[in-house]
Parts: sequence; C-alpha cells; structure tokens
Amino acid sequence: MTPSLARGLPLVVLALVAFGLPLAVTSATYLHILILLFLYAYLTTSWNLVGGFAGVLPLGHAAFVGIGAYTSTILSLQYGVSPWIGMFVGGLLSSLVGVIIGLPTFKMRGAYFALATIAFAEGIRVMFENIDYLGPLQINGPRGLQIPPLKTGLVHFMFADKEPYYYIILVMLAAVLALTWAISRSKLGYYLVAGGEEPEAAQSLGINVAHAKLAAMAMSSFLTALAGTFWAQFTLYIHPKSVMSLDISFEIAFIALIGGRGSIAGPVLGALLLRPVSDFSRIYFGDTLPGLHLIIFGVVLILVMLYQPRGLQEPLTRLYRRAMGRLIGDRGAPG
Amino acid sequence: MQSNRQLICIMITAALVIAGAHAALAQTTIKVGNILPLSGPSASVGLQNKQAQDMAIQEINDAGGIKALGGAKIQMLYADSESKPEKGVAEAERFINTEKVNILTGAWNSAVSYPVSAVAERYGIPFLVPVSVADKITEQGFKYVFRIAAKDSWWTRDQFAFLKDMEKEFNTKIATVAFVYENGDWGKGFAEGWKKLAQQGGYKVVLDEPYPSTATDLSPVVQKIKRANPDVLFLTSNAADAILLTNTMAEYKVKPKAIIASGGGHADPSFMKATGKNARYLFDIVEWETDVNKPGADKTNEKFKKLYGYNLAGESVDAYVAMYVLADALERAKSTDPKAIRDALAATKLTTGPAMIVGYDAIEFDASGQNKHAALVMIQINDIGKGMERITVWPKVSRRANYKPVFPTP
Amino acid sequence: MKVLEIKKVRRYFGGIKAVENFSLDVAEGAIVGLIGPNGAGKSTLFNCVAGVFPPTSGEIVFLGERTAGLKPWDLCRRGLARTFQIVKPFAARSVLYNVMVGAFAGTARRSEAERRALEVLQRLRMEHLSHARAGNLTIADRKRLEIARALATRPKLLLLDEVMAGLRPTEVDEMVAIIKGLRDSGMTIFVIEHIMRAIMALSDRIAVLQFGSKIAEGTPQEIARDERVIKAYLGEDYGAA
Amino acid sequence: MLFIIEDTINGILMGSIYGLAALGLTVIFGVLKVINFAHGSLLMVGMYVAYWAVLLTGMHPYLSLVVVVPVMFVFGYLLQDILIKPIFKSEKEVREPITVIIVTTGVWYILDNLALLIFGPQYRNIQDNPLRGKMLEIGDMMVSVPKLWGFFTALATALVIYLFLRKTRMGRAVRATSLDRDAASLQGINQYRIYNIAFGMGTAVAGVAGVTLVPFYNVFPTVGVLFDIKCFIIVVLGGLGSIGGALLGGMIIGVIESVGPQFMTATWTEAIVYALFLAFLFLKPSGLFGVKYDW
Repeated sequence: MTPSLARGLPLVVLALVAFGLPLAVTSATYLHILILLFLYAYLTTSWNLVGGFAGVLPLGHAAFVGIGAYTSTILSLQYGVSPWIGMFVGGLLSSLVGVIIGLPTFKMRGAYFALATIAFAEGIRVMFENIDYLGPLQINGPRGLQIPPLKTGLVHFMFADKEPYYYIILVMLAAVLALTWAISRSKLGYYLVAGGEEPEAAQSLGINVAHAKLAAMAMSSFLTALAGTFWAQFTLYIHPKSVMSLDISFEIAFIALIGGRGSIAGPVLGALLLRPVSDFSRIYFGDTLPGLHLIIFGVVLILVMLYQPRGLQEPLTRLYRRAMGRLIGDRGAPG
Repeated sequence: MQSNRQLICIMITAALVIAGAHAALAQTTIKVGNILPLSGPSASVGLQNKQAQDMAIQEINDAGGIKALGGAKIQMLYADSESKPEKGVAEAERFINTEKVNILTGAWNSAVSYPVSAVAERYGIPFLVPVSVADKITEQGFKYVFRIAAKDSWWTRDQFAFLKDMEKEFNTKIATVAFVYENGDWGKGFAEGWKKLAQQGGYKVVLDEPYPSTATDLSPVVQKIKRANPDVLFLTSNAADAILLTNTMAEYKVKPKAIIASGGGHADPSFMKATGKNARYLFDIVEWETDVNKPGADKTNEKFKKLYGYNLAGESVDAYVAMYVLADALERAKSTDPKAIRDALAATKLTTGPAMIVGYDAIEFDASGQNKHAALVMIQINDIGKGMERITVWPKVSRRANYKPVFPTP
Repeated sequence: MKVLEIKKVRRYFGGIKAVENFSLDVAEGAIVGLIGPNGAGKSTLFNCVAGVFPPTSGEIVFLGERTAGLKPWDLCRRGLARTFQIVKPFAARSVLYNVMVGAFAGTARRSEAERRALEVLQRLRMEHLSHARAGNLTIADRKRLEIARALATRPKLLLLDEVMAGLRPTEVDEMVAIIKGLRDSGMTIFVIEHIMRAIMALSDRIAVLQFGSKIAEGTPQEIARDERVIKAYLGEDYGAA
Repeated sequence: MLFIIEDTINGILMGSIYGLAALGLTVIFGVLKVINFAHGSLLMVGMYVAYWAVLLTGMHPYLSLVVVVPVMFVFGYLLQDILIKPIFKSEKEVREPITVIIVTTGVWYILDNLALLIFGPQYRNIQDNPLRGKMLEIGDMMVSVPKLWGFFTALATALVIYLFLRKTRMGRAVRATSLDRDAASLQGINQYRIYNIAFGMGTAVAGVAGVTLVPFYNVFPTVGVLFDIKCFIIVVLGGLGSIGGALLGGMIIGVIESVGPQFMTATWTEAIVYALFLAFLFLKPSGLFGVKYDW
C-alpha cells in the first residue's frame, strides 16, 4: 500500500460510513439532527471560501440562504418550476447580490467589513419584511411562504421520509468539499490566501485581490443559496425572520472559527462539535431551564476560543498525522 | 449571590430529574409533546402557556389519570422552539420518532405551528393547537390539526361587532379608525381583516401603520397617531411594544375615543404592571377573563395565581383547556393510538368539567379542526376601587354585573 | 532599448514633497542603483514605478507603455516585479506555497506553477527550505524568499528594495552574486540599497536622491568622485558599510 | 410643520441615548481594536442593576449611577481580564483578533440567558419614579423629560471621557496604547492593564446608558439585542473609535428614525436607515470623524 493511498483510505472509509449511516440510524430524529448538521457543514464550507480563504469575516451569509430559499419557493409555488431549477436560479441571483455587496465592502478591512456585511444582510431582511409583492412575485412580507406538502418525489424536491434529504445534503456537502479542495489547490485558492494574508505583497505578485475576493464571493453566495433551497424544501415554511436571521450568519461563522477557518476539514469538524452541542443541550435543558442550552453553547464557544484560538482542526490534524504516522510510517506532507 | 446558588441547585436537580425520568416512567403513560418558545423573544408567553398546562396535567393526573386506560397518567414533554420554525420542526420530529408521543401540542408562534402541523399530518399524530391564531393553520386541509382558540378573522370580526354595539349603546358616532400593528405574521393578518371590516362598516381609515416590534422608540408612531387623530385606534402588539406604546401615548396625551387592542402583548401579565394607570379605559379582546361568569373560573384562577403569582390570561386558559379536551378525547378513544385519539378529538363535544371555565358552552371542532364555539370577549381595563383590573364588557350577556363601560374615553 | 523611463516625476503627500522632478532611464540588461539618505524618497519613487500610487505629475514609461492608471497587478503581468523593504511573506504558508503564488502569474496550471517555483528556489539555493513555514525563516532567508517570489513571476524588470539590509557580510556577497546572475540571464534590475559596498560592486549606473531630488547620476566611479554626493551623504558612510 | 421640529428634537434626544450606548462600544474599539459583540448584553446587565437598585431602595433613577458605574466597571474589567486578555496574549501579532468577536458573542449568549434564568422573561419597569411620563410642554410641542435627562447625561459622559483621555495620566496612557500598543508597552505602559481599564470604562458607559433608559423603558433579558445592531451602525457611521462621532452618529440615526415615520411607515424607515448607512459606507468608509481608515 502506498502512503498516499493509505492517507486517502480514511476518507474513503468516512464516505462509506456517511453513506451507510441511515442503515444504522433508523430514528428519524437523529437523521434529522444529522441532516441539519450536514446542512450547516455545507453552509460553513461555502462560507469558508470567503471567510476562510480570503481572510475576511463576513457575518451576513443568511441573506444568501434567504435569497435562495425565496427564489426557488416563489418559482415553484407561483410558476410550478421545479425547485431543482429554482435552486440554480436562486444561486445565480444570490451570486449577483454577493458581487454587489462585495464591490464596496472588500475595500474595507477587519471590523468594518464584518459590520458592513451584518448591515447588508439585515437591510435585505428588512426589505423582505416590507415587501408583499415585488411586481408579480408574491413575497408576502413578514408572513413568509408556506410550501404545501402535497407532491412528493425527486422532481418536486419533497419527500415523506428523511433519507432522501439526507442523501441530497450529503452529496451537496461532498461536492462542496471537493470543490473547496480543488479551489484550495488552484490559482484562485493561492490568490485568495495571498490576498487575505498580505494584500500589498499579493498585488505586487500580479494578483488583483479585489477580483479574487469577488470571485470567491460569487461562488460562496451561489453555493450558500443552494442550501437555502434545501432549507425551504426541508422545513416547508420560510419567512424573513427564519431564513434570513442573523443567528444563521453567526452560527455559520462560529462553526468555521471553532473548526478552523481556511482549512477544508475545519467547517465539518466545527459542525460536528457545535451542532450536537446546540441540539442536545436544547433537547435536555430547553424545557426545564429555558435558555440554559444557549448558555452551554456560549461556554463552549469561549472555551474553544481560549484554548484553541485557531480552531480544533489544528490539534486534530496533528493527532491524525501522528496516528497515521504510527500506522504506516509516513510523516505526511507538511502543510 | 443567592440566586446563583439557587441556580446551581436547580441545575443539579434538573440533571437528576432528567436522568431519572427516562427510567422511572411506567408503560401506562400518555406522552404529549409540547413545543413552545421558552427562550428568545417570545419566552414570556411560552412560559405562561407552559405553566397553565403544567397545572392542568397535574390536576388530571391527581384526579386519577385517564380512567378508560386504567388510570394512565399524562406525561408532558416540553421543547424549546426559540420561536424558530426549523427548531420547532426538529423538535416535532424528535417527539414523534424518538419520544413516541401520542399527541403534539403548541407551538404558540404561527410561524412554528405551520411547519409543525405539516409534520404532524405526515406522521398522523394529532396536533392540538391552543393559541396560534392565523386562519391558515386550520385551512390547509389537514386532518390531524385541531385548534382551541378563535382564528384571527373571528377576532377582528368581534372587535368591529363590539365597536358597533358600543356606538349604539352610548349613542356615539365613530367615523375614523387607525390601525397600528406589529409588522409580523400576526399583526399583518389582523390588519388585513380590519381593512375589510372598516370598508364594510363605512369607517374611514386615517392611519394604517405597521411598525417593527423590535423598535426602540415608538414616539414617532405615537406622534403619527396623534396627528391622524382617529376616533378609534386598533392595536396589535407584542408585550414590549404594547407597554411602550401605551406609556408613550399617555405621555403625549393621545386619547382617541377608544383604543381596541388584540390580546397578545396587551394580555401579557407584565402589561398591567408595566403600564399602571396609563392603560386605563383600554379595550382588549381576549378568549377569557378572570371575571368570566362561569362556575369554577375564579377558583381555577386563584389556584393558578397562588402557584405562579399572576392571573390566568386568555392564552393560558386556552392552553389549560386544551389539556382537558385531550383528556376527554383519551377517555373516549380508550386507546393511545394516534388515529383513535384523532377520531375522538374530531368527535369532541365537551360541555362539562374543568374545561368549562371558558366563556362559551361547548367545545366542538368543525371539519377543518377549528373549535367552532370559540368565542371572544372584550374587556376594559379600569380602576373601580381595587386598582387596575380587566373587566369583561362584551358581549353584553357576559358583562360584569353593575359595570358600565367607559365609552368614549373621557 | 530602455526598459523604464521615469520622466519628471513629482510625488507630493499633502504639502510634503517626497519626490521632486525626478528623471531616470533604465536600459535593458542594466543594474541601476538608487541611493540616498533615509527619507530621501527612494521607496516613494519605487511605489510610483510599481503602481502603488500614481505620481502627482510627470510620467513613467515601462517597456514603451505609459503606466498611468495601471495597478500593481497590471504592471506585474507586464513584467515588473518588486520586493518590499519590510518583507511581507505569507507567514502561515510554506516557502514553496509563497513562491507558487508568484509563479501563478504566468500560468494557471498548478503543476507548471510548482515546477517554476522549484526552479526559482533552486536558483536561489533555497530548495531545502521548500516546506518550511515562511514565518519561521531567518531574516536572510526571508529576504531571499521575497526575491524568489518576485522572480517566479518571470519579470523583465525587477525592483529590489533594500534586500541586503540586515544581512551578514557573507550573505551580502552571496546576494550580490545572485543578483548579478539574474542580470546575466537577461533581466533588468533597479535596486535601492544602503550598503555602499554592495551597490558599488553591483550597479552599472547609480542615481543619488536627496530630499526628493536627484543630485547626481553616473557610473559608480563617477558617483564616488562626485563632490555633492560625498558632501551630502557618502563621506561618512562609504567606509563604514 | 411644527411636528417636524418636535420629531427632530425627539430624534436628537433618543439618538443621544443610542449614541451613549454606542460610546461604550467605541471606547473599547478605540483601544482594543475589537468589536465587543456582548455590548448590548452589558447594557442589559446595567439596566437590571439600575432597576433593582431603584426598586429596592426607592432612590431617584439617576442616583443609581453610584451603584451602576462601579459595578459595571468592575464587571467589564474582570471580563476583559479573565476572558479576552488570554487571546491578546496568545495572538500578539494579530491586530484585530477575530476570535475576540466569538468570545464576546459567547458572553452575549451567556448573559442574556442567565438573565432569563434568574429574572424570568417578564417585562419590567418602574412605575413610580420621579421621571416617568414627565413631559415638557413648550407651546404645542412636547419633549420627554427622561429623554432630556438622557441627552444631558450623554453629553456629560462624553465630556468626562474626553477629559479623562486628555487631562489625566491614565488617560494619556490609554490614548498611547490605542495609537500604538507596542510603542506604548515600550514606554513602560502595561498594555493589558490599559485594556482592562478601557473595557471596564466601555462597560460602565453601557451601564450609564442603561440608567438613562430605565426611567422610561422596559427591562427584559433580550433588551440588549434591540440596541446591538443600532450601536454597530452608529459606531461605523461616526467613525470607529471616535467619541464625538458616536454621539453624532446616534443623533443622526435617532433623527431619521423619528422624522422618517412621518413620511412613510416605521417599517420602511427601518429599511431606510440601513440603506443610508450603506450608502454612507460607500462614500465615506472612514465614518464622520474616523481617522483615515486602516483599522
């Protein structure tokens, strides 16, 4: 067995486990939790293209989730267009909005950028809450849109069981991870990292940093919007306060930072840790001690940031390398 | 800090209770999954609903549980939705699949009740909704959704019927109305109803103003009301904004001939305390009031007040009553099978028992699952010698004896 | 042929005249040095040439094309590369990664970029550091990394901003050899340097800047003899360095 | 047209209270170069402290400053010392440690929900206090007295902070640290202690803002969230780190919020605030009084 094959093997095992999981997890509850976990891993991986590689901190990605969710829902409710098609229309639309947001904000640094993206996303949410009709399109203001669970099947992106949703989001996650991996090894990936770390040096090396970031933003907002469609089809009800809430934007950023932003595994690791913390603490304490689950969530955030400020990906990767090294006597490729 | 130590005690106890709860429960329990906003912006109402239902379940179990099922006890499981649809759905899924509940109840926020009703329908688990008022909830063609409270088109209908009656009774002509409401699912629904009714009733709408219920300053809105100078002001508000609006209106001396509120924030127990005399003469529409002329009502309220320190309000009564409707259905279903419970619920005709503290005489569901007798009362907040209280004034048959409503506002 | 023509360039910051009426030509294949005391405006001039900010007046012509309106990345793609006086490595990444960033300027293919980067690293005798974290390098290696990155873009004109500051004498010699080697391979080099020994050994021509104005220009020998230069600046420094 | 004047005055008064809330945020940012996402929650804590102080002793609401300011200062000081300092120490070379944003957000979640656990979700306010409901009537115009108190408190607080920064030794140390933390520490200034003090000051200012709100506003666990985003907008508008900018930014937002609804619905005004803010961000990213932005 060659070392590179050996290093790839755990990935294969992981993929097999993920695909086989519904066989073991028959409870729809846990499947539901897993679906949301993967959904957040997907969202965070999409976010990571900008927030991780490009080295800025966008805190408004919920706007893209909302745009995706609304586009496909409006198209399917009012024009009978399959959500699968609406999904990509939403993606393109969201991409456009992403670029418009990116044009002025990427000139800003640090805190300004974070605050500007919050304001953008909140502004878009407030707009949606104020608009009942946009031309012929029914947005329905704060009341949102409900998707009647009438037609099930792959074409309608609606299923009675959890398994199809599970596989859809799993495939989406796998695809976005593969894409991220490819980008991180591409010219764009190098350019994003360079522009994020040392913009002046990057520019002198032929990199139009703003362009690279815009490209990343376009992709990131496109991908995020796809998850919006998934969200809408999964919960069957959307309104601005749910699909565009600041909580989503924040949670995505938290997952990335806890997992380790700028790495490929980081978002997945972050979701693996934070989602169960949030779900299970709510399940066990939500009724008896209201709010305690959010306190636990806050404590976990603080502890990880204090003891692993670069996220959990770093120590875990070290551990993994060491374990692999023991197993196959390979020191692994340095990063 | 004392409360800190208390907190730790509570936490330890809670952990033990949770650990024990799973093991200790015998087979003969009926599990009810209850989804409520227990944290986040609507935590206040969530808690009121929870406490009312806790009391009802306690009573039912103490009285021997469900006799048709050999004295089976009802076990209530609570989940926190944080007012978020996706969390509500996740909890509904968990209740049904993992906790194997026999019935679902909740979820207060219409935004959470919609998607939860779809989940319940899909699994064929009855979903008994005490208070989400949006019309749509029982108009989806679902078989497993039942609602105790009146739907919002009934609320607005009764508000205008009340206004007409008052005009006649006090010989006062009302020409102009203003609508001010929170910019959400609930407020928008009410405003839509109002607009239609105002047109039918021949009233002139001088102001139609949604406002964000997260607003930190409502004096601009109050100014606007002042300038529009309506005869009657209709309000739909959550608690924080209801308090803010009422106090600010008093400051700016805005006094329309009548203010008609729509429950919710105006019926929140905090409201009376936090507005004091500023809320005097305000009319509010509610499902129930403490002075309702029904046997047992004041005893139930006293018990509740002793337990939790505040009066029962309309929403909590719906929540309370829902548990007795459930118990009644279980007695008749003689089974814990969700389908049987659903059929029993559909055949409900409850006319006796503790549930009959409601202002009307029977609970029956129509084909859509809506409680067709659900009726509303109008109350007026006034001080008649014992501090500010909520006094039922309409319909006239329910009016508190010897009370003459103050209309128009002096 | 002239690779770079600087014509009557002025650069003011508010009321401060950083560069005043500076003209200079850089011929193909030459090494031109730019010296002057601290704050004389050398780096400002470099920044104008590299497109970081435009001159207040005057014009700069690179390879026959006026550079007005061109940004640093445009100039880089046209064959101009530079280093920074204060090194700016992508600290969290490996040396190879750093150099590949530069190499991507000429290719979109990863394998090609890696090949070019390794080639440059070999040339600068630092291939053994390929996998080291850039942030962990010694100052000398960081300076070399700075050059490596610029070289990987395969420039026609290389602007070097004090790449020898802080190096030990043996390292300086090594660097002089490297730069000469670059010129021999056909590259044109425009260099700012403080270390006189190095600049004298290196340059074909030298321009001297003081208070933003050019006070002298010529071969190293001419400069060494120039009265004004000696008076203004060289006298005490020449031997010391 | 009288109402426009009346609404403008109301906007300036209410806006100065927003500005006061944002002032705490800007003080912290100015020195530590981080955004404190728990700021709204600190305001909430300040409101509860003031609420209980007034309720239990029956003192004048503004007398509670004697309790609120020291309590909040110590609270902020310890918060920074225990939770945020370690991050600064471990990320020395980072100018704006993003991890601090996460830590402060964690603090936000913890504080809001602790308040929910301890005090319950009820909305509280103090009915009998000498300021509640008081209105100043000038001809046909009405001006809220508690907001007027808030306005003067905001100005006074800004002045005190300004004088502290300019005239005291400690203040000069704080300013030196805010300009260049490394140079300051070379001068023998203990930068971490300065951070503690700045954070304590910011927290105390949030407490002062809480005191100005208590006479006419509701106290509840999530009240801080309502002010959070507003504060963010204000500090960016005014220029991060600028004291005058925070006050002026607050007043601008206040005036738009107050006058806007007279021409459109209050919900659209909310949207306009965001739109104007973003437009402003494009035109003058450094804010009204911001130094050339290189934060």
